[in-house]
Amino acid sequence: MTLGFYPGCSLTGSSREYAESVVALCEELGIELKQIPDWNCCGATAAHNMDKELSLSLPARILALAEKDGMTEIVVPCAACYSRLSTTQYELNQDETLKAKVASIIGMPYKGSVKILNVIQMLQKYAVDKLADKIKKPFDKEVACYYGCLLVRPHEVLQFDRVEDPQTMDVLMAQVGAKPIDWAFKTECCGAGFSVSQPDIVGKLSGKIVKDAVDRGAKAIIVACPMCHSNLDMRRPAIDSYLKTKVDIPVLYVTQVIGLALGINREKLGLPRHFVPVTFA
Amino acid sequence: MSRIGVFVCHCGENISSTVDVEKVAQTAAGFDGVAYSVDYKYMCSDPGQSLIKQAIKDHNLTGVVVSACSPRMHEPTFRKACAEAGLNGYMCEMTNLREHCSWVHERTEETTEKAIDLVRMLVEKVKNDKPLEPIKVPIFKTALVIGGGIAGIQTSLDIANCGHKVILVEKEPSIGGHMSQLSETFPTLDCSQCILTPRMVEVAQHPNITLYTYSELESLEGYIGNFKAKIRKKAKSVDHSVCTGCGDCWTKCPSKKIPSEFNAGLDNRTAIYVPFPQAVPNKPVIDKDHCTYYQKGKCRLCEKNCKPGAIHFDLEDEIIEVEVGGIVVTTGFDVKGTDFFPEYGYGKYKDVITGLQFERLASASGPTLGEIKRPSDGKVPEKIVFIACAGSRDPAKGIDYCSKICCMYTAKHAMLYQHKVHTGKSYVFYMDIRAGGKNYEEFVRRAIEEDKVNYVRGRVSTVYEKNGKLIVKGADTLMNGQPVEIEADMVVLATAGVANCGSEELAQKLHVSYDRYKFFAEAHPKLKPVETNTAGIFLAGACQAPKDIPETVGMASGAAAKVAALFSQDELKREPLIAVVNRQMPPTFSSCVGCFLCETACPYRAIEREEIKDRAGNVIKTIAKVNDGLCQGCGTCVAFCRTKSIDIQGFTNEQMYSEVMALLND
Amino acid sequence: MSEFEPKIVAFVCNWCTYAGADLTGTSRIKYATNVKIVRFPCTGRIDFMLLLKAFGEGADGIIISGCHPNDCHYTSGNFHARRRWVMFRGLMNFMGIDTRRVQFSWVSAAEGAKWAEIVNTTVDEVRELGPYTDYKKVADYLETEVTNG
Amino acid sequence: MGHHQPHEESGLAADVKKATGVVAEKCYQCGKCSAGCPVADEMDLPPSLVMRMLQTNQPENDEKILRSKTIWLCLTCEMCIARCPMSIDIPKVMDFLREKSRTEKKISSNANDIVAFHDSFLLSVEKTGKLYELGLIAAYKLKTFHLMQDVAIAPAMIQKGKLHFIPEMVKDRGNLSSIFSKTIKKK
Ligand SMILES: Cc1cc2nc3c(=O)[nH]c(=O)nc-3n(C[C@H](O)[C@H](O)[C@H](O)COP(=O)(O)OP(=O)(O)OC[C@H]3O[C@@H](n4cnc5c(N)ncnc54)[C@H](O)[C@@H]3O)c2cc1C
Ligand SMILES: Cc1cc2nc3c(=O)[nH]c(=O)nc-3n(C[C@H](O)[C@H](O)[C@H](O)COP(=O)(O)OP(=O)(O)OC[C@H]3O[C@@H](n4cnc5c(N)ncnc54)[C@H](O)[C@@H]3O)c2cc1C
Ligand code: SF4
Ligand code: SF4
Ligand code: SF4
Ligand code: SF4
Ligand code: SF4
Ligand code: SF4
Ligand code: SF4
Ligand code: SF4
Repeated sequence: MTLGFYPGCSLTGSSREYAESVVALCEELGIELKQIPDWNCCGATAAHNMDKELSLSLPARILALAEKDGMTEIVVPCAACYSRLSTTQYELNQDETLKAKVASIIGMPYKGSVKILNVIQMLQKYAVDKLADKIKKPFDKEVACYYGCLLVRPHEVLQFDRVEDPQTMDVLMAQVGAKPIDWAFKTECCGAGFSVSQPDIVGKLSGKIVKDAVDRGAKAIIVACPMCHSNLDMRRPAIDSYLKTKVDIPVLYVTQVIGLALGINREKLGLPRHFVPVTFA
Repeated sequence: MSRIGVFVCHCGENISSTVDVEKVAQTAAGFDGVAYSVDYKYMCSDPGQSLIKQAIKDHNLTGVVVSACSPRMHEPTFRKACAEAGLNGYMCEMTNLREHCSWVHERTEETTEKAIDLVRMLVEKVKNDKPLEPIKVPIFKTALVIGGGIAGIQTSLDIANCGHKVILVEKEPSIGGHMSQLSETFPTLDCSQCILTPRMVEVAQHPNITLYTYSELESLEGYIGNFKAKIRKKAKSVDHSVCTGCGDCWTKCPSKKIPSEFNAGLDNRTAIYVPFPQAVPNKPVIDKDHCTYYQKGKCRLCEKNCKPGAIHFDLEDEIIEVEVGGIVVTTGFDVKGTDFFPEYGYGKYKDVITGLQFERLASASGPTLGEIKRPSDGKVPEKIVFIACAGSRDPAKGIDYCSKICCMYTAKHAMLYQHKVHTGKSYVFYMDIRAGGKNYEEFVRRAIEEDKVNYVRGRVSTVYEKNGKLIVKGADTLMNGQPVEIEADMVVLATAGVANCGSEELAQKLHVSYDRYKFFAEAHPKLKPVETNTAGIFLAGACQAPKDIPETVGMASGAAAKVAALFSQDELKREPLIAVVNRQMPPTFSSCVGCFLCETACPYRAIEREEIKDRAGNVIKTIAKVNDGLCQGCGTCVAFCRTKSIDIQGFTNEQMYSEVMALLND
Repeated sequence: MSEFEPKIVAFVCNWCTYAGADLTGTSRIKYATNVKIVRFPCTGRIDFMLLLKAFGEGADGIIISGCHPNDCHYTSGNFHARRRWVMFRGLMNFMGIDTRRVQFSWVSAAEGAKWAEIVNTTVDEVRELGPYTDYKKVADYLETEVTNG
Repeated sequence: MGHHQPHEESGLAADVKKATGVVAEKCYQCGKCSAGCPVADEMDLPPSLVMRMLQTNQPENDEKILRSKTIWLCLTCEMCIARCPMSIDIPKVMDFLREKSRTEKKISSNANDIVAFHDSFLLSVEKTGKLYELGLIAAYKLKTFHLMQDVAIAPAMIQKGKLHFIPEMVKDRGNLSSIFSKTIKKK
């Protein structure tokens, strides 16, 4: 089976390991990923903060290219890209005039019909029933599933799980043998796009998240978003300085955890690229 | 041939100063069918009335038009006078020469002309009048009260004390409702049970009250004065006439893990149980859904232990039929649980409780004997947070309206907490304090000033558990929205008061309306607060909207007075100004074609269906029939009927058309 | 005849507008003599054929008035009336009847002054429109098409 | 006579309503948004206060909002709307306010870093079609003179293969620059 694939910028740079683990896992599961030709950046928080039409046009171009290539379903592992693409599709589907305007800005026809899946949705749809048979080494650790903002909100657009205390990732983790803990910061914001411009805020917000996970006995934090990952993993100095202590809990992508359980090797999953060393497996 | 009398009143000078009354009387004398016409100074006075009576006799009048003041003032007076003279009262009509003519116009020719027109209209109407008899409906002087909370208890006692029979139906094993669960009550802080229990006992012992607990209304037919109600008495599995209430059964029952409804889930009860020690009746029932014997076919320990032999597992539901004249609905309300508010803990933190649970904690008869201890570990909370409007005034997740009672009970809870835990600290997060009632504001001020409850104006965003504490994240909007975080030991949510889950179904059984929140609808928000739109069915208490005890009791007595007023007559005499469906000779029977547009139009569900059968019993035709107990005479059906088969007595098509024609053809 | 004086019929409900008009009287508020009231139990009772009849018989204008929405003595009669009026107005327009000659309003038992105002403005408006001479056409149509149809 | 004359609406609240459909009057000042906002304590105007100021319809308050740091601090995390009892879409309002603040050149000086980052980010996207992270950081440093920031991280990133030295490029760059000139560059 082949699915369209939008890696997004982070997955080609600072979050390469996410892309690597997604690809490795899909390979293992017999899913072929085909990149959208000549894709561009979704604009992320910056476009969204600065100009509404730009923030709609950049994702619209991506979706239009996917349509042009005949894709009906695309996988978008980055939660930020996923949110931007989904919101754009939703907003344009609500407003035909705006849709026409955006189509003229990007200079391409745009229908808005491509189905957008995040990694969790993709796994739920195409992999869940295959997982049990393929597990080689259950990931039997206490994990704190961290959803962040972009996967669950706004609910009316994303229709993903319940807004408070979501469960989908917990269920998935349990399926590969992990023990998801009950904790309070599942959907609190990590500081998102302030990573560079407001590192102190990121240190504080991410610090609270990491601390709660550690306090409640998690051995790893599981994420499905490169922004969450870089804030929780790379920004450890800021986090540690906010918490006034050093915390060494590793942060893993869902795909890495499942990959480990399926026996994929750590290099293929990009684990060595983490700042906080991952000592499992 | 009509022989109409016209009586023109001067009303002192009220009419005659602007209307040439002599001319009106003279002109009227010339109208077709008028046999007698006269003017007089005061028609409503005794001599005036005698004049009319005399004229009826002397001139053999078949109809009377009194041209005087508003019929809203004196129509009954003149109809009565006519009846005394042997003329059917409904053959008398009034022309409103005072309010609608002399008082609103100057003395001009036009004014007198208008008066003449008005008289002509009514003369023509009277020609089409038919003698009518008041409708007499017998009244069955027993009241049915549905719901045994404080509203039902008060209504039942008031009606019973007027000397009428009352049947009180309660779906739970005991009466008492929510009030029996309360600790102390605002604004006086008297003990709820202490004031309620005597009334519960009084209900049980009152010779005029028949109490059916563990029972529900099955169906209802009929109309004011003449309802037939079927009541389902659910099988109790215990013969209460034999049971002594000794308790040997429930102490032995092995099925002990059933969350107690009375204690709002804070502790457990057995399968055979009495809901609380002061229950009325104080005899157990078996909850079949949780009894091991009913579910698995084994146990019967209670039966073994019951010395009098009161337990019978084969008892079945029983349906009885009663006849009642009036009904009072007093089914109360429910409180929303905490589970609909995920950000406050999904009902997953044991120490996040509802206001009702707090009542049980604070109650001397509750699971902690009145000590405030938190459910998780029994510790006395040192810091407690109360969250007002939890689900109320929240279109997004809860309900739009204000639940009205929670501001007050939250103040009470904080106060009770401070009284019981002197070193404790309490916080109330609120949006507005709604304390409109006698001594209510003073009560809230006392909580703040004397008991040092910290009121913070702002809604809480989230509550989560951390190291055995509940972290409450709020904001202080009086400090520009500054975030406030409190580490509490316990959180109490003032969850919304909502309609009972079965209220919609009950409303449909009763044919009464309910609002969009499924509370029962009163007939008029100001002037008929205890009536429903269905004659003979009344409301009291929190089944109409959330309300506190004083209001509930006031309303209950009001409803009882309405029932007593209804029962003060032997027959209900009603104006015959109601709709009728015409009847004709066979084979037509009626011009009604059975479209039942009238049925859809009638706001009172007064249109029934009547089958016309031949001798062999085959249905030839189904036509509309008006239930004269239900019809209020609005006439909506008449306007709807395309075949002009239904008409309203006193305002028939003939009458209305003749008025219009008389008016326009002078 | 100096000026045209329109003939206006008012169909009013017993509970609100009739009582309101009583209050106009009690308050001695003056208004034009042109309007004559026909009392109905409720505006819901008003059969709109009666309007045609009235125009057919020579009315120049008609007022229909009852309780305010939600205040209907019979809970919903006035809503029915209102709804039917909307439909009927279409029919009247179709038949070429000038619907400006029909004034629909709400007057409660407490609105004596409002009643006088409605009477006076309606009289002025209808006077402005002139005598209603098209009625014959309508009446004929009514005879042949509507009542028999 | 009980009829409300629809009065001419003007001011920031009216603009917000027109652009986002959010009606400021609906906010009953419960404060739940401020209570849950992760950055409320850093803001000069917590979100509920922004809503209140919009309600006042005072030009000086409108001005304060557009010049606030708050609008730039909002992370669009959507926590506020997820919990607002009146379903008021504050993030959408913030989007609008930011754009307005930018086009009217009222950006708070306290938000310079944040805006500089967004600018650098978009510059990279405009030039390459994708995000060139190394270029972004360089451009940001030049704009803000935060020259030393993240010097500790960069080598590690390079070592872990997380930073490219050569930007990846979208092929159809003409299309990209046309998108920019039709949108953000227009104003
Ligand atoms: C936490 C809390 C604290 C409160 N504190 C105070 C206070 O301090 N002071 C105060 O004045 N008020 C207080 N109140 C309000 C008070 O509880 C109500 O005013 C009162 O209970 C209303 O009485 P009721 O009889 O109308 O309804 P309920 O008490 O709800 O009684 C209704 C009865 O009808 C029965 N029933 C329901 N449906 C049916 C059916 N279909 N057939 C037969 N029976 C049925 C129920 O089982 C129940 O017995 C408080 C309320 C709450 C929730
Ligand atoms: C400004 C204002 C606005 C209001 N608006 C509303 C509203 O919109 N909706 C609403 O529901 N309520 C409203 N109310 C409240 C409403 O007016 C009262 O609820 C209502 O009038 C109370 O009726 P009552 O019969 O108890 O008292 P009252 O109306 O005060 O009647 C008492 C009567 O008793 C007579 N009386 C007094 N002493 C004696 C005596 N010793 N002997 C004989 N007769 C005596 C008085 O002359 C009077 O006629 C409003 C009140 C105010 C002040
Ligand atoms: S043991 Fe028998 S008599 Fe005693 S309470 Fe139980 S049922 Fe009644
Ligand atoms: S039979 Fe049922 S009610 Fe009786 S003791 Fe056993 S479980 Fe309890
Ligand atoms: S009574 Fe008070 S706490 Fe209850 S809903 Fe109304 S304002 Fe909120
Ligand atoms: S005194 Fe009147 S205005 Fe003030 S809170 Fe009470 S009801 Fe409202
Ligand atoms: S509307 Fe007329 S014809 Fe139709 S069922 Fe009713 S009475 Fe009969
Ligand atoms: S007059 Fe009114 S209440 Fe009576 S049957 Fe007709 S619609 Fe129903
Ligand atoms: S949560 Fe909503 S209603 Fe409450 S203050 Fe914020 S915007 Fe206003
Ligand atoms: S969207 Fe903005 S204002 Fe709302 S909670 Fe998140 S950061 Fe605060």
